[in-house]
Amino acid sequence: MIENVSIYELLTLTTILFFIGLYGFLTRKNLLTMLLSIELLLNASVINFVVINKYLYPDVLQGVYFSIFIIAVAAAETALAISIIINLYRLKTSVDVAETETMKY
Amino acid sequence: MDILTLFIVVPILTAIALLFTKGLKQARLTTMIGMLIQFGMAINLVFAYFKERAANDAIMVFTKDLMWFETFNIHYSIGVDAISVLMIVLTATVVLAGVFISWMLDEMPKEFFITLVILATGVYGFFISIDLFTLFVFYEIAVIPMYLLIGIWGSGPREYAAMKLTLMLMGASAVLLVGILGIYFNSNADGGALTFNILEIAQVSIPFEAQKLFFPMTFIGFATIGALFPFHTWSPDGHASAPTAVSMLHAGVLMKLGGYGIFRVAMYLLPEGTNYWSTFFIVLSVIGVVYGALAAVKQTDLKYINAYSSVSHLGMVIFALLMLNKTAWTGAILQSLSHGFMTALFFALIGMIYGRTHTRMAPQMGGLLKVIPFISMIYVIAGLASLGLPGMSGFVAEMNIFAGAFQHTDTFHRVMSILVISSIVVTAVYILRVVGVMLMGPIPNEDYKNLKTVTWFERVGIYLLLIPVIGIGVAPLWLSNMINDSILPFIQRLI
Amino acid sequence: MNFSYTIFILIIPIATFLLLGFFYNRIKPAVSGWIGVTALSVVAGLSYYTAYQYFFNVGKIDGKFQTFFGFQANWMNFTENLRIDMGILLDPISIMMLVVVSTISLMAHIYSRGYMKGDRGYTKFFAFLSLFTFAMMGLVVATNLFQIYIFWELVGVSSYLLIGFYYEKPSAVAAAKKAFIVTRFADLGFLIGILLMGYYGGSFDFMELNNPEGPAIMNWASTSFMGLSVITWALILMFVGGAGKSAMLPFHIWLPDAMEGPTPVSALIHAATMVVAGVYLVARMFPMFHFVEDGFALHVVAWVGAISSLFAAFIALTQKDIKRVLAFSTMSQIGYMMLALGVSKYDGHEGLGYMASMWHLFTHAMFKALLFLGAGSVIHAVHSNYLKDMGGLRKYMPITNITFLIAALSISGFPLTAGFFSKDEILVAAFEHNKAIYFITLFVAGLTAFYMFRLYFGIFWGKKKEYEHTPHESPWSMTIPLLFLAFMSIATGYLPFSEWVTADHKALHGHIGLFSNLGVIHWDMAGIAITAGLLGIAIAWFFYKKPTDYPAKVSAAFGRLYKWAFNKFYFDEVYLFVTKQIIFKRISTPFAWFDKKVVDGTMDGIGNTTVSLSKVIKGTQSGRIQDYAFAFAGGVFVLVLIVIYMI
Amino acid sequence: MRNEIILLVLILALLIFEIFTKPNQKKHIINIAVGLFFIHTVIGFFPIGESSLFGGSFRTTGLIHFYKSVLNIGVLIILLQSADWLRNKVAHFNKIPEFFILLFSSLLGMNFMISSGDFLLFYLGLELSTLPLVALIAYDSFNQQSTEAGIKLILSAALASAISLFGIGMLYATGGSLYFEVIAQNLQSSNLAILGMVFFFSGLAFKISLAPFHFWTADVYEGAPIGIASYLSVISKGAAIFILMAILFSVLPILSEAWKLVVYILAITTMFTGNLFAIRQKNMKRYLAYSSIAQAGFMMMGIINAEELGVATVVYFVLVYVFSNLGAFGVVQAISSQTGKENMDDYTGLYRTNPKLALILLLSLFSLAGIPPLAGFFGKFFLYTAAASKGYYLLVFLAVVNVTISLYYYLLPVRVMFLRKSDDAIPYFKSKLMMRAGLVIAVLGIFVLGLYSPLYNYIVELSAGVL
Repeated sequence: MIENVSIYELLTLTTILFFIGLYGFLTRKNLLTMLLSIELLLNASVINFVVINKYLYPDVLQGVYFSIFIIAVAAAETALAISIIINLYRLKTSVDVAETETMKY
Repeated sequence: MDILTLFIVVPILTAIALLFTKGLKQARLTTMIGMLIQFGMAINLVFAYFKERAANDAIMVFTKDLMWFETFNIHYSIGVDAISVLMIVLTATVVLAGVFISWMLDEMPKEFFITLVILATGVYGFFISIDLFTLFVFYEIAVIPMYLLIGIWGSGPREYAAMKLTLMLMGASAVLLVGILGIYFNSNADGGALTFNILEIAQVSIPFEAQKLFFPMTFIGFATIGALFPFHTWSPDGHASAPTAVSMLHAGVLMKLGGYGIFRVAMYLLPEGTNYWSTFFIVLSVIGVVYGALAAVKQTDLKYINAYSSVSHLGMVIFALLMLNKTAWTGAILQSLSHGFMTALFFALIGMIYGRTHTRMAPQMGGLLKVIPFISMIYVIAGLASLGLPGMSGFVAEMNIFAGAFQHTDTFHRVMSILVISSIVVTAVYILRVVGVMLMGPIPNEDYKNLKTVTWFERVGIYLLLIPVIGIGVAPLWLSNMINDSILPFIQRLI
Repeated sequence: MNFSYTIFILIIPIATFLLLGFFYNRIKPAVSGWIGVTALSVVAGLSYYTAYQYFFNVGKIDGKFQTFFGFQANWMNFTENLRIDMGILLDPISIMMLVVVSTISLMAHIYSRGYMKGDRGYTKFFAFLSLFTFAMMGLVVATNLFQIYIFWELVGVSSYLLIGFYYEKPSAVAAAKKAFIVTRFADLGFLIGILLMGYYGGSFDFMELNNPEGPAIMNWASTSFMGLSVITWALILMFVGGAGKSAMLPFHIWLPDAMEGPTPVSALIHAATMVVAGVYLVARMFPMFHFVEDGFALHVVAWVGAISSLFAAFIALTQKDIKRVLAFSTMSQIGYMMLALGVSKYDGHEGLGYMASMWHLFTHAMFKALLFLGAGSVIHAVHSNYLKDMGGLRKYMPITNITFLIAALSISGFPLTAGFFSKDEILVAAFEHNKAIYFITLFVAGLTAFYMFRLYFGIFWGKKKEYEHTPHESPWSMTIPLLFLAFMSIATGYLPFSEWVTADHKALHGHIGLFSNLGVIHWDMAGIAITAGLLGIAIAWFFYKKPTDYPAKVSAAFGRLYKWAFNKFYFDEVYLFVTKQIIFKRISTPFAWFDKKVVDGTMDGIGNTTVSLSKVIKGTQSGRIQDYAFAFAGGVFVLVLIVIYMI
Repeated sequence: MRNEIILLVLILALLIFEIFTKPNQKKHIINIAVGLFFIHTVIGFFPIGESSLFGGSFRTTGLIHFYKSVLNIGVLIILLQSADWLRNKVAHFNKIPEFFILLFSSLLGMNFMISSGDFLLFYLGLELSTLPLVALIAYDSFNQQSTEAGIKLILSAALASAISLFGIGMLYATGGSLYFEVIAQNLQSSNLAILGMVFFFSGLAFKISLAPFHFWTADVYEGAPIGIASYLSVISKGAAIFILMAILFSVLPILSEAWKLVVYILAITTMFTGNLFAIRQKNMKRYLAYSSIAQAGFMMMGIINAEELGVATVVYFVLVYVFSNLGAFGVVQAISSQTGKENMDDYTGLYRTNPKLALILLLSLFSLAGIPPLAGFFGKFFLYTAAASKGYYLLVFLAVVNVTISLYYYLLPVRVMFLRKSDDAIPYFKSKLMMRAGLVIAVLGIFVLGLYSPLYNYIVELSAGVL
């Protein structure tokens, strides 16, 4: 609970964060920045959970724990993604998303 | 094992036995034995049926019922009445004849016969089913082998034809499926157990709204394989490309599933829907009859002529069914039988002619009466049967249809009946045109003088099909009585 | 009297057909000829015996000829009431027809043994003849409309097979096809008529339908269509079928072409027996024709008959092929029979036309068969059908000459020949009931005499031709039938026909029957007819006995009329136009096109559209992750919008 | 929990094996792993009582246990079919054990996901199943397509799980808990709940590859090793369907009107998308990918029933689909590992050289197309019944239209294999024992499952009372 800050403001923040992340994911050309955008998306959720937990259901810390797990999983995800991106870099010497368009239609 | 299940088991066993054969000789011998047994069983069934019928006046006899999927109340439920018995005899005859006609098939014979036998299994199963689900299952089993049969052993644009045929028929069957589901879910409006059993569904009355909705689906589903205009276009291409035995089986038997299904399922279970839609479908069927005949006039390829002629003849079956009276229905069944034997005969002959002259274009041939008199004479006879000459089966059937159609006194039915009757003249035109061009006249090609005469297996095939054509034509009484008895419960539901 | 043996009249020919048909390549020609002749002799014997029994012994009860059934079996049922039987009905006209058919058929058989000698299809020919005989016999003894229709069709098909007997000749094939299709087209009317009759008359059975007090006749007015009773329509439609078989206008076009068949066939089928089936049908249904709606349908019959006879006579004047002349003459004579029926009434003396028609049918069968067989004999000798290749044959072929002359006299109504008696009865009947038709008939009588003698003089007199092969008389197998029929062409005139064959089955006072009632001959009527006939003969004598240029002048004088008549009033062309240009080109071709392009095209189109749709949307799978992500996010939002606003 | 523990033990054992074997002996791990997994599968057949652990986070019921057995069978078949490929193509990378470890981990994730009783375990299971798969997809690190597929999947999956998480957050907000049971009790229908449901749904829709969340599918299948592609198409899809059903039916019944509409729309878009795209495909893997998308659309028809009948039909269909699809993938795998050919045109004339393979492919495709008497027909028919019983006749009608379209492309390989002849057809070869065993099991399943009704009755029994 933060003084003078209602849940609406926080949720607006997370929503904005969510859309920024989405926007980033849709527009960035670099795979790494796309990955960063994903983090933004995840962070929006994480904050969501914490906020909901804190403001609405403060008795049980479900949301908080969930957010910790999300952070952990996100780390694993990022690690895996980066390793594959590195592999791509090794093959194509580029981390541009345009390099991943050979398979289509 | 009961007398009907054997009809499914024997072909399956034949197919399994075929797996272990090598070469043409073993394959055809195995198939022949299997199908001969089947034929014998079919003949036996007729006698058994009469005997059973004398003691048992249920709608279906030899019934057997096994639970299959309890959740949906799906049963393996079988039984026959006179109509199915006759259809089974038709199937057994045509299949056996088909085996003889394919006696010299040299490309992958084993596979050919296996596929053929599977197809036959489906047809038998269809005719003995009382349960809509099994009926549908067997229907599809009967249709799908056509793809391989036409695609592998066919000629001409076989891939196209096979694909078209399969897609149209399976598409229709998909529509039919919706209809069947509709029937199923309305099969017990009062809240009892839903059922697929035809006889049980016939006991309840399905709500009118549902009948109105599902009748056309069921009808079109079946009518497509019965070559109802405008869903007939698979048939000319399919027949033209199919190998001989397959054309025989297809035109002779498979297309009959349509009329049979309409009769047994669409009309029987959805009587009010039938009345509601009958005008519309009568118009379609009449268009089919006239249009098929007229289109046949223009064709030069023998198989196309026959295919369009089938459209016309089977249009008559559907027309007759829609006339909703006993006479016309008897005619419809007789026409199914008659057309089955006759068209199979026709296709067999076309196959033989093609095998000798290597062309199916009527204008390229001539004077065949002189060089292959036996085949040519039978062709003339088949042609005469096709145009409804008295003494042949077609006449009996057509007369019943016309007589039935004339029982309606309103102008609409009258006009439609007269249009249908007119088609017999057109039939005469295209049949005689072919006979005149192909069998008569001068011989255009010196090679024709050395054509092989008919072989013994071809003779057997021909006689198998010719005898019923003439038999029905000469002495139709017992047959029509037999059919009449079985039609009664069905017609009573409609009037 | 038990007539059940009559079933053999049907069984023997069909058995012969099956025997010869199945073993056509194993039986030697000589043997098969004998088989045919023997079988037919038996059939003829049975027919004569039946006739004798019927007319002289058992047929008449209380002054009225009764109807007997030789055989009856249920063949098929349409409904409980409407059933089709197969049976043998014996009454005066059917027995008369039995005699005609068996006689002519036997003669044709005997004649064919000579005429067809050496032909490849000798056995087949006899088989087909037997088939025809069977079918024709079945037709005449039919007990109900459906049976008659069944055999009607069978006659048609045997006619088809026989016309197309020389199947390697394209013209024969075409002629056979034409004959079958034209008659089948007419049979369509017959069939519809039968069905209508079945449902409004309540039965197919002759006995029930033709009973003047029966429900069918009494209730004719119950339903009507376009101002006429449906029963009348049915009768007219049935007459359409009859007109088709009997080559009445406008279905006559097949008959001249049918002459492509072997000559015995022309004699048997297309002169004596099958072509009169239409007349027989009307006679068979006569009570209905007469009683329903005051005989409206009968008027149609009369006028069609009259016009056809006139029309055919005109054409016969101009034809150059002798068989075609005979064919048109046949058509003309059948017109006579039709009009005689048409003007007839039912009871007593009023039924004179009916009697006359049947009698003429009988005599005509004899002399027309004779004419054809004679023509066949001539053709056999000179190997041509054309009048221009003939002339002066009387020296070479004396028997043919004499018999042909007798037949020609008979058809021209020369006094004391058979044709004289029967034709004059027709004239009397026409005179009594319809003057307009009477004058047509009279005029046609003159024309008939003229064209027959044009033929006769043209063949046997006229210019002396040099023949490459000297023509010689035909063998005995061919001349015996000629002689026999020549005898019949005179003798049948002296039968007491009016006592035997009448509409109401009661004896009737004829006018010119020799043994029955010679005393009351109306010499005024006969005189006019004889004059007309003799006038025709005289003109022919004048024109054709020696080669002259009168014919050319006359035909030039008539100019266009001659040309029209020579071209058979362009009926063939009209039909050809209708079939080729309209049915084939304007209907069938578009139908085939429609099927290929539109119906099939639609089905293919559905498939092709699906495939091209698949090509169109392939761009969405662009391979770019961000596009996918956009679709994902977009999908979510669209779903949210839909769900929230729809619920 | 038995399943998971054994699986975990298996994974650990393999890890140890990996550590203590020399590189040239690692080949043997194939037999060992397959053998062990076979034992695991067999053990899995033994029934297990209902229980729940961790305060309800982890539940086991008969049906859930059955789900796991289905997945086990599928994985077993995949292992059998992949053995050849591992031995021939992967051996020199010296990372065979990794394959098993990762695959089993993923399976473990799925097991957790299926058993989950709250969103936390669900999420963990989901991620545990996805991440090892990504590694497996990018397994062939020298192959650019493989890498590309990996990137596509990880990025898309991350996006999907992020959006899904956002949705879970909303459900948490409205439902007041992460436990399914509590949510089911507390949840009220509101726009926020619907919003959360749709967001959450999209995450699973992504795994099931429902259009428009399906785009990754084709690309990933094409790039992935065939074994993994088949794993994706049956196991991962099956597991996601199972849990989706569980959550929709028992957690969100209050929103059923909303999610039925979603399911309705997605079913239609998915069927059409899958079928229309499949028509054009030349690469067999890609072709099967679209086919599997279309099949997923059909499964939605069972879900829309929203009753026990729906559960039973969907489970049955998935079971059938496992066998049918693995039959098809197996043949593709067999040919690919033998010749490296993966295009449909390469199959020309296959029947004349390799009749058995061609026949198996034919049967599998016919089963997928729903042609009796093969199991696929029964599966589809029951799905139609499930939808029609709720009056969704239009949906059923569209489905049958799609079946017709699908029949067209299912016949395409049949056409090239049977109808055509080719001089350079794939020459005859004899598959290894394991491959054959894999194919035979698949074919047996295709035949037996449909005709032998007690199996279906068993499923019905299991699904009774799950709601």
